[in-house]
Amino acid sequence: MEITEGQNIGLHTQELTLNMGPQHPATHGVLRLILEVDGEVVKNCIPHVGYLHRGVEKLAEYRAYPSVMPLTDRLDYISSMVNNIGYCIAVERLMGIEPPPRAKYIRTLLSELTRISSHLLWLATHALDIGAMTVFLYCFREREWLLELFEMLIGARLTVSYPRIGGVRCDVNREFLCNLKEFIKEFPDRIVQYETLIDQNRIWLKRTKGIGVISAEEAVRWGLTGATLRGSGVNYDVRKKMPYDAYDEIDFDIPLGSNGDVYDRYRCRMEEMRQSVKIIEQCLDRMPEGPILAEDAPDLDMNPRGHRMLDGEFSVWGAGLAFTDEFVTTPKGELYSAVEAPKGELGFYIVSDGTGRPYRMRLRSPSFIHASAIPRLCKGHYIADVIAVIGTIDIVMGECDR
Amino acid sequence: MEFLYNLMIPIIKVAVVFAVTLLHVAYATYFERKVIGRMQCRIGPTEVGPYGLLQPFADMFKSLFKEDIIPAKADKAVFFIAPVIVLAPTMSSLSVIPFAEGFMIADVNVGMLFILACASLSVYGIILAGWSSNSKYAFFGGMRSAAQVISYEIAMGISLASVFLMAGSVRLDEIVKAQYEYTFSMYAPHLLIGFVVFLIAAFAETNRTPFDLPEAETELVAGYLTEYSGFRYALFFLSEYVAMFIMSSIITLCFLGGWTIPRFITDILPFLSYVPGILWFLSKVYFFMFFYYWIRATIPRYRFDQLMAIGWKILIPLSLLNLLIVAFVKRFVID
Amino acid sequence: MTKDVTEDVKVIPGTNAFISTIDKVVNWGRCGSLWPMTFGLACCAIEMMAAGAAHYDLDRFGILFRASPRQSDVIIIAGTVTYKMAPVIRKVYDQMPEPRYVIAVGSCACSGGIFNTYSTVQGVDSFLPVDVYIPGCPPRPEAFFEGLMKLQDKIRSEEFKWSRWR
Amino acid sequence: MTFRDIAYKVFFIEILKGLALTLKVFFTKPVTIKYPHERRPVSPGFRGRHAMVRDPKTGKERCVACMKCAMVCPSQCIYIKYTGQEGESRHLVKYEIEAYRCIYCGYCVEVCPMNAIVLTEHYEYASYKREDNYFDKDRLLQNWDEHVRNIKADKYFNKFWRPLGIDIGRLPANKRDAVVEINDKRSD
Repeated sequence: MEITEGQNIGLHTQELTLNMGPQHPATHGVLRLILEVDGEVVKNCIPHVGYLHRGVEKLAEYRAYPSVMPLTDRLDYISSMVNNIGYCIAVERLMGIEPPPRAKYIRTLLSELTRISSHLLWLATHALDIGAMTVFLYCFREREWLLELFEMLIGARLTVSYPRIGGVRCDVNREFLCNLKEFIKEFPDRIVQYETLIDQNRIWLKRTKGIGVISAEEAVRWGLTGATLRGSGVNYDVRKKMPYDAYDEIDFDIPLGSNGDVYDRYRCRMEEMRQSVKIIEQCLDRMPEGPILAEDAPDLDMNPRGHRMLDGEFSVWGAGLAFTDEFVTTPKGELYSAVEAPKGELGFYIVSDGTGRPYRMRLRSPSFIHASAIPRLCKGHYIADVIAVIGTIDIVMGECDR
Repeated sequence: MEFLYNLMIPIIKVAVVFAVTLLHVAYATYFERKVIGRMQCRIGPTEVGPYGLLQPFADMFKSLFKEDIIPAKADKAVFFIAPVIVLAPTMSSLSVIPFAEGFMIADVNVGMLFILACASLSVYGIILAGWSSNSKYAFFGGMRSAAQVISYEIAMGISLASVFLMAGSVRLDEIVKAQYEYTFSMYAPHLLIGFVVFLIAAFAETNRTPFDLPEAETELVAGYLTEYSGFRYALFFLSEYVAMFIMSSIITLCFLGGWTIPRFITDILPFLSYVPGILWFLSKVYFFMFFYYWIRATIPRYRFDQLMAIGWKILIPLSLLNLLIVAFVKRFVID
Repeated sequence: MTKDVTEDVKVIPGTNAFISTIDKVVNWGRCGSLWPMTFGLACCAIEMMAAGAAHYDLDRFGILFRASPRQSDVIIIAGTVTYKMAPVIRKVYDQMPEPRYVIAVGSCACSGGIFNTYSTVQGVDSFLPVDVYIPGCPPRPEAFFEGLMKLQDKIRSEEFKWSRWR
Repeated sequence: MTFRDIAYKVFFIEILKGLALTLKVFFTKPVTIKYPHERRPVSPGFRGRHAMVRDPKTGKERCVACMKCAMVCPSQCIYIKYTGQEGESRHLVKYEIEAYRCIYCGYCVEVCPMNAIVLTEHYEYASYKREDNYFDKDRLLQNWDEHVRNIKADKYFNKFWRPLGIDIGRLPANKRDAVVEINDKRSD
């Protein structure tokens, strides 16, 4: 994109500094961008993060392994199930627990359901930012259905805390499965509805094609993952490269883009939703019978052998004192384990000092890394394109700031 | 006595027109929320009054009794007067619109030009509102609006010029009467290009989706309205809906035959000719209002530079082409 | 015209009926068009969006989300408030015109919730006058509605809250 | 650019398709649930307001002050005080839950060996004051009574007391028989 320099024609112009966010309807929470604009063209962009920094990593150090899970719910609150699963897988690998096959299939199924719900929310807000307000409502219509499914399963709509270390909390019931089957039968038609509204629409194409272009090599260098990377044509998906749960037994494709612009990433995510439906169908067909929790899985109170009474008056703030040798401990060591969250590669790096609590938990959150690429993606574009760029990288501040 | 009569008739007309329009504006918001709600699988206002019918009044009372904030660094005088500058020309252009045969407040012989002039005046209010707020977002909104209205007014004027050419007059009632001679008693099929160009320009002129850039909520927070609160905000809101009403009226009058209905319909169903013309007029206007909402519910928003490109590179050449064709046909075919 | 009630207090007869009528009309208007601000912080904002979406439809109550604080009546604190964010929220609240209301949604906004850390404000009531607290993590959209209806009840019982700034 | 593309461009085909879809939806039934008048049924096991189970036999709470719930609670919102020395039975003095700090993860329900605490399906309890939803023991029991009043059946079962599919041998004795009789209690 050509930008005419003010100095070239002998006029003295000054760039305007525009503060976008943290309270701005299009910054998806509390992202703050400082834009330097020349007219409407963005010359420079500085993202400011940390408005939702809640100290999750620090909090995790004060909680037993199972009690960390509700914290991971609130990282990427749109796809809390995947965060839970990612955390559980990390702890299982640390403890050397192998979840039973049924639990694996249930987790795979729910990961994909979560992926659909996350992508629906992404599409809803992305389309709303670009101005198609009806897509927002249609997406939420289907998302509500999904949340109803989650509620049926676990009793919460958003922050599920469903998986457990070594399995899942409770089995899928028949009501859930019936509703799910109905959903996946209906859902591809609904995707067609969204596409009717925006896919070929000339305004949508004009707003998304050629915006926020990033080449494959550069995308890899920036550390982008997920659909944001695959839109540039890089075939990298944790589900294929480092299979976890039941993904290695399931047949699915990774949709790839070619231009690396907003439109390609949009197409990638739309196709991913279709692939998710395919994965869910396979999971439903192949789901084996059996237990849902591993034999050696620790209980919530990290106590496999019975309960140790505590003396006297008990103050909850000293809860950490309760963990002694009698409780389940983890082997010393450190571990990195990643899952393919809807936003990208979500990694958990856990250092264990041999007690019942993580010594250090570090998160590799895709949103944070994607947020750092915003200036690269929107430099030289218009203010309106900044909105499209924020939408396309699908940023969630809870995960970005942790 | 005759003096009194001459005085009373316009006053009654003004009262009727303003009552109708203000009620219309109140219910246009309700209608919009209902229509868009239904298009989005929901139902819109239902709880305030029966079927939500008192919703506009609740909004009105609320904004009347809200605190009126003037930002500390705003240009106070301009900030005060900007909503009036927007509203006054818009309301006064109502006076030349013929709602039915002979039913107009002021029978001026340059009716259409008066409306165009008023429409260009009210954009000053928007610019001033954006500038005086001393907020960057409001400033962007005002600038966008200025550029947008100015560039789309050209296309709009040229496409209307073809109507004037066909009708041989700029009096709105004569334009309607001239249309009645044609097959469908409207210009829309004959001046299709002009009609489409005018329709698109009308969307831009009233700052509606897909050209709602001056107040694009997800880009500029609320555009030029960002700093306005309470009653002053309501005035802007009011003028936006009046402007929509006026644009729909112009489309109805200039392209769809105003208060008349096609002659072949009255030939088949003769009793329809007893229906008062104002009903036909209003039903056509409301169809266009519906169309405004329908479009808003369906399509995304253009970017600023794309909007300007469409205005200058597509609409103006198209309207010029339309004018040329009409002039040619008028000169060599019709005459 | 005036009538002495005690030594200092004078009352104009009949005004009470007048004022209470105005109160009723104004409060009715405010209840019927509570415009919240489009202001999401964290998880609860997603449920707030769900409450505005087709299945629940806040528009039924005349509730429209406005992006600018100048045009909104109620600020919904939906999500975790950090010490970095708190001044921003306070500023946004200060920009709203009177009468303004605050709803704290969810555990984080009400009390800090699970995030009892160095960076999180333990309840927005430490710097904002909260009108209604909605529990839940996040609350269901229905609970959200119930909170809004509680706020409407509160507004309905307000007196004389229209004269101070006009 | 093919002929089809040009036709799409000139005649606004894709926009007309979109308009047709929105018009179609305009004439279909909206999905809205009119909340105060009609409610979507809450799934059994929804994690809502806390309650302490009132034992139908004794009319008191079941809690034995084992402290497990306070220990696993991720947001540390449960405050317990008890008397009783090592080796003898404990007596619960204080049991408080700060509902505004709770995150409704349901860990306390799952870990409780006595099925004493439960998250009911009740979710409408917004309040004007923060103190209103600071539940002490009596309030928690009262919550239970309120919850039970609306239940038609004789027995109450919360699905997190005994999660489906988990081997019954893993559970403490009380949790294996997870159903609570609620009929007796109604007489008082």
